[in-house]
Amino acid sequence: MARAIMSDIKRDHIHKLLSKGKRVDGRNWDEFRQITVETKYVESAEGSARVRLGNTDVLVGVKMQTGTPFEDTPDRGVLATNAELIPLASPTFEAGPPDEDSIELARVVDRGIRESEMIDLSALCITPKEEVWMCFVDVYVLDYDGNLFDASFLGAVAALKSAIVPAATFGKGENFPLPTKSTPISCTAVQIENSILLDPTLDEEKVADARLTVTTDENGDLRAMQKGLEGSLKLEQVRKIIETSQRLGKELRKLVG
Amino acid sequence: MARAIMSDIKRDHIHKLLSKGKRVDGRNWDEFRQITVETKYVESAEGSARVRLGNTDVLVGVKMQTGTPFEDTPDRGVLATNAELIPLASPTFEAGPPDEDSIELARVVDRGIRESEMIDLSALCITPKEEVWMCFVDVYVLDYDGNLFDASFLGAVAALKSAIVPAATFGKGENFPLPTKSTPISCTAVQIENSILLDPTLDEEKVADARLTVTTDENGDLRAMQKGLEGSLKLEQVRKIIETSQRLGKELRKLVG
Amino acid sequence: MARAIMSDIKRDHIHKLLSKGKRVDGRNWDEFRQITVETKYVESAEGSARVRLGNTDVLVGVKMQTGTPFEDTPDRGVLATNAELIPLASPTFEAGPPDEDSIELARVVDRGIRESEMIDLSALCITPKEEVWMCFVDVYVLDYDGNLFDASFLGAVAALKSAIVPAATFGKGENFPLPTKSTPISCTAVQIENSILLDPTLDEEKVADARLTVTTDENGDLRAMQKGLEGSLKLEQVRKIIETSQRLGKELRKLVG
Amino acid sequence: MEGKMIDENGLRIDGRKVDELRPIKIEAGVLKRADGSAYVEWGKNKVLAAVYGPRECHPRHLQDPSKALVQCKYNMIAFSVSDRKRPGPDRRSVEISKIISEALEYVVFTEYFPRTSVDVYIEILQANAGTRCAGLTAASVALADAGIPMKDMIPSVAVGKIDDQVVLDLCKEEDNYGQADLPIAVVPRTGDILLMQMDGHMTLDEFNKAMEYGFGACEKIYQLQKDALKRRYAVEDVEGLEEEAPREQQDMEG
Amino acid sequence: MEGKMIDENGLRIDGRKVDELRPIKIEAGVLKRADGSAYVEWGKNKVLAAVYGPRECHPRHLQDPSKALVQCKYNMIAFSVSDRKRPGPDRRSVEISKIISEALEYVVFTEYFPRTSVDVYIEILQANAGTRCAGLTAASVALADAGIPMKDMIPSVAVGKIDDQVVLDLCKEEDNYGQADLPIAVVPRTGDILLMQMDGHMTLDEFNKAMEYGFGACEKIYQLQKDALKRRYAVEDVEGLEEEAPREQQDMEG
Amino acid sequence: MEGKMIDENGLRIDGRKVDELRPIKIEAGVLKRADGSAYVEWGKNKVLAAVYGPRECHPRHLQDPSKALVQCKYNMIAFSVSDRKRPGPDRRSVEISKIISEALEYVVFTEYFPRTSVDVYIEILQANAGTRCAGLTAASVALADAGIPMKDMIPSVAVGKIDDQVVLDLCKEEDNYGQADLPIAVVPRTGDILLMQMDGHMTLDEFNKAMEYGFGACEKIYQLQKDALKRRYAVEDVEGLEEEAPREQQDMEG
Repeated sequence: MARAIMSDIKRDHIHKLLSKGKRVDGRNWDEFRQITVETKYVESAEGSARVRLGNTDVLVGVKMQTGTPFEDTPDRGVLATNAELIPLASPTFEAGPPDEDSIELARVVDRGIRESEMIDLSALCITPKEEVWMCFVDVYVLDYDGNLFDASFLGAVAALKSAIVPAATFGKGENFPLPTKSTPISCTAVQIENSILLDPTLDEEKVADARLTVTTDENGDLRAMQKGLEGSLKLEQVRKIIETSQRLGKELRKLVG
Repeated sequence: MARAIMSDIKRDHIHKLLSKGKRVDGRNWDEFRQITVETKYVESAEGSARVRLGNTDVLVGVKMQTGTPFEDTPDRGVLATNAELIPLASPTFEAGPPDEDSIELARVVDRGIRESEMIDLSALCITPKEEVWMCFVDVYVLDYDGNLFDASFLGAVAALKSAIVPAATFGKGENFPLPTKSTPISCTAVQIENSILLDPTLDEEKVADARLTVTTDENGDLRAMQKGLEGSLKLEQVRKIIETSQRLGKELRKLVG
Repeated sequence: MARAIMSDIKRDHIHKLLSKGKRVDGRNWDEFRQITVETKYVESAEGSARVRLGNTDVLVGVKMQTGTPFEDTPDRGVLATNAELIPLASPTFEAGPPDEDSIELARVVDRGIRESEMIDLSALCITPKEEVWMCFVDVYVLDYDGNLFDASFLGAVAALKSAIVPAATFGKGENFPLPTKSTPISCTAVQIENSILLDPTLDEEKVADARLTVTTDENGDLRAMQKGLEGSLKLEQVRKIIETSQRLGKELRKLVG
Repeated sequence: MEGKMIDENGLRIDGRKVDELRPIKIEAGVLKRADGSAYVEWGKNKVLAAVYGPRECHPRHLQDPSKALVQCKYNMIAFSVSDRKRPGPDRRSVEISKIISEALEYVVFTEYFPRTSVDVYIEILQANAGTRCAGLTAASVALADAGIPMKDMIPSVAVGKIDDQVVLDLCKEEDNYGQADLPIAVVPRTGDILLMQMDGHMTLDEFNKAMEYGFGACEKIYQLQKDALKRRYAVEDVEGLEEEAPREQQDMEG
Repeated sequence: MEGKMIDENGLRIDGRKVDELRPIKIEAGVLKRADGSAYVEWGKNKVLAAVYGPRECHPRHLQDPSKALVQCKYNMIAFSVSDRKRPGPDRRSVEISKIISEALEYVVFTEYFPRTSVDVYIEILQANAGTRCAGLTAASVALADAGIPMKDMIPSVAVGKIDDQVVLDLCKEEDNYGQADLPIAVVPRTGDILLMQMDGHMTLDEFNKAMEYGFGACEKIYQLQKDALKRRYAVEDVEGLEEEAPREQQDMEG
Repeated sequence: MEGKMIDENGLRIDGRKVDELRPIKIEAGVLKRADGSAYVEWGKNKVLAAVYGPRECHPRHLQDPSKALVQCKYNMIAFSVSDRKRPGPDRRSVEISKIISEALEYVVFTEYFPRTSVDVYIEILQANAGTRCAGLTAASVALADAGIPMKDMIPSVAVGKIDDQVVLDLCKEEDNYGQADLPIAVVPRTGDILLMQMDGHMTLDEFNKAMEYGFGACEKIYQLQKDALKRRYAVEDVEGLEEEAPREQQDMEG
């Protein structure tokens, strides 16, 4: 709960605008900031994407290597997701092992990918029980201006979709594109004094009461959700966020082809 | 040496009573508090026991799995003991890796079990040099009112005696009771201004000069001892504690059948 | 950058003497303190050496065991160097995992040994890709009065030259001396107000602007260098230190025969 | 997804109906040293919660001059699961601790105790699916038992999906083959959702059904929480708590 | 050392001459949150540097009442190299962070900001030999971008040896078969050497040749650093920095 | 337990009698930087102890306003044993550090130096059974060498059991096949037992025999400790220490 302190003036300003149905940067309540997605940004990664969401800047990479499968899934590849809130990205991020914020971020990104069955993990089995492909998704936040959940998720999806399994390097035949089956999209909203705002900036996050991330698939079905912060949401607010996520997901999905 | 601070009034009260040969809770110097032992408390453990010793409350569990033997004991199972002084049990316990108090507790419990040869480790060999049973004893303190050594040891002995080796789960034939050969018992005493008191409460521990734990087997032979705290013991005091432990051990042993 | 604080008086004294071309202990600028090297100091090590350099006291040990080679060097043994600045040696050394000072020390010692190809790592291969000898060099500082780089390096070289590969213990034939091919020597100098001083004491290190360690082989060729501290060196100063190191290296090499 | 988890009579492997909770037993004030505590037995889950505080906040740089911090640590003990769990926090428990802390912070009148910490410890003694909900349910009873001023109690439950049907409160066997898991925490009086997570696959219709089951179950669990406190204390105390809460809540938001 | 790394025309595998740098691109002010930042693309190296401060020094016991601390953290991100690198500092990055901190401390007027810390973060996004030099080059531009008073900028480059020849600025393929590596950092105006490491095998003659190449390259990199700052700010500002620096330096050493 | 460890003449594998100590050499003041130090060679054990303090207590929250803390760290160096020991404290060394700290605290006049820490470092350079006793023996000499006011010196020794016989001061070969191990520390003047551990199998009779051997050996080791200090300092100083101690001790307990 490393919620940074904010000046009362800034807080009042956000509240006052919201009471008139406006946001500080002039966006509509359900409008995302400008997004650019640049894949294959890092050559040393099997897949990578740099995502800029307004002033938020995230770099996601995929590395693959061979390894042993888990005992309870002997014929499926392994997915592992990690997120690093490096101190380069914000004066409030500290060096050291992942804290609760980066762990939550990594786990929410991981669940969205895993539960949407985006990656065909069964196609990542080399020899059942013995050898499978391990797929590491590493999220690095480079510049932090709010809504890390969506920037990171978009980056992870784009990086995975651009990833090449380095079979040749490991003597396992020819390289092939990482087999994916769907393109999940996450949308995050905050509730501030009963207003719902999509894609919050850092300043909006700081004054937010509650946060909800909703991950949907091509059918608009729910694949993952995560509520955060110390405030509450009403059921109708949750429904509104879900429906908005379904709608916006269609647009955002185009960004990652 | 995380000896909690105690009010002078409480300290004086204990000292004054002791000078008249009395204890705060009215017990004799060689009297244990009421003890209850509840085995098979946790189903997910191979063996478990919850021990209440007055207001001290300890939960011990035994988990077993297959593993590789140590190089110098290729035909013997492996015993590992751990103790967790979780912050739920006391305002003085802190979260984090085991500190010196929990390490000492775990090692004294471990020595008592190991040196009394309670577990027939040679019967836990599956294939010499390759595969043996590993037996993890985990002690969790739930409520802390002194004498963790005896409560934990009693719990460990009871949990081990009730444990079933999960051979079927690991494809190693039928389940069988963990083979034990003896029932060691530990008794702990403190010295306070030259008085010897068995089974000290937390308040008594706080004013104690020295502590001695004596673990004996069915024959009354010594199997392990541990002196603690910054004070001293005279040889005659040690002998008195040993003899009392031999005598009380017979009674306590009945609790773990 | 744990540069200890030093009284102004001491600092002025060093500076004043230096301005007259003198050192506090009367040595010439290119003179080492008295050195003693005692090999085979610790029997439990495969090789060991205790080096006293003035009041600096260092103990280095070599342990060897069998292990798996690195993938990119399947037919070569493994060298690993560690340095411990234990709190016994100085009031400024703290307990805990290696800090930046001990890591730098270990890595500079390691580079000197590795880059001079002192150890014939190819002779430490048992079965290519499968089993090789692993050689652990552990440096312990026992008393700290400056110039740990040279004391540690001398100790490491002496320990390695005296080391016996414990083949018999591991069932790999007869014991044999660790095969070495050269005898590298490191010389460390500091720059204080444009004066160059070899083998600085702790007091000299505290007032030094810059430090340079130069490791040379029998031919006087450069094998490793490391500049340290927040000050600068001019190229002619670097050349002077290199040439002095080549010259002094010949003398120091005799100490480790 | 082998075999059917719901039989032709609509009953589940343990005989429950799709919208039926496992048996739940709540006991307040079970520990001596803690300032407040609760024990929850929920099906085969066994959960202990303890509260210490308000007390000095450690580490100090986390102190908030305007309010107390609610710091929850959720932990599974080593032998609470089939494979021994190594002691110490893993990533899962760090995440759960965070979201439970956030939920609890909503109901505690933290502004009464600036610079302090209210520390909540949840220990899962035996785990059988739904432990975070059982833990949060226990934790809010423990907070009340500690006499911490609170707006309300928080009941929590997970709704799941098996055999393409929405079902309440999955047990472990169901969870192993479940298609979705949706833990929530809802304050019945206000409808405030304080915890919500979801993974798996659910349509919007299924989500709505899940909310129907979940909100209903939270009311039942809430009643069990109040009963537990009533058994521990005189009735008027608990009523007093309820009376007082809404007023304070308005103050807060006013 | 298989095959020849330098062909009959004296050209290297990527077509460069022995004393030729890889293409270098420097951009200042690339991050929004940081007080100063720079991006360096150097051959296939991609490096980001950010500066925060002067700000309160943590941990406090490191505070120096007479000056600011320059604390640099050099880090390779997990997918910047062929084999995934586990996040967190390894021994190599601790050493590099130390020597870069020491070099930067020389040029920062640390005595202007007692008790504070100037924190420099270098992230290697893609690594291809010479990352510490690229990182230090980026870091000093980021410091200037942050408006930290500095004596001068620090260019840095590595000289190496392949095929028994001294060559400038090894790329990864050359480095893998290199016979020596000698990273340096030199302030062109003064000839101050602020960073120097070496491993491998070099004669004194080769060292002298390496210094010739290295000093020359540092002048070129220095110009690129200044150009990057000029593109970011009005020209007079950078000139002002240059004018002012020598005077302050004399003050310091006077 | 292969072969006999004690021959027909009652002599052990290294020729010692059952109640005979290994050769012990104690030297005080062997390190320059430490406030006090001692080296003990005990059979094949080589042990170094250093004392720093009384000095500011770190971490601060451990400071005791009524007395100094005695904080001992016992450590085996990596190559002190057959298999290389990874640097850093393991559980065994944490336990030994704790019981040695407790023993030392008894003899130090800690109330003279409130809020401070007396830090004792024991490094086992070469280990051959009985290192905790050799370490404690060295540590109390190092404390005296540091001029720390003490009630008395602490000699320590282990008694063991091999071939069903109680024997003094097991060496490593004996320890490997030993049936019991019983390290103690006894102040000869008062008979105060400050350290006592035991594992293995001993009857009460054997325990009594062990105490007989152990108390006797402690007297001899005590003499060696005093001799070491006498060699280091003028005789009157050590005597002064002895004279003063009992009085202060009475004060303490009065």
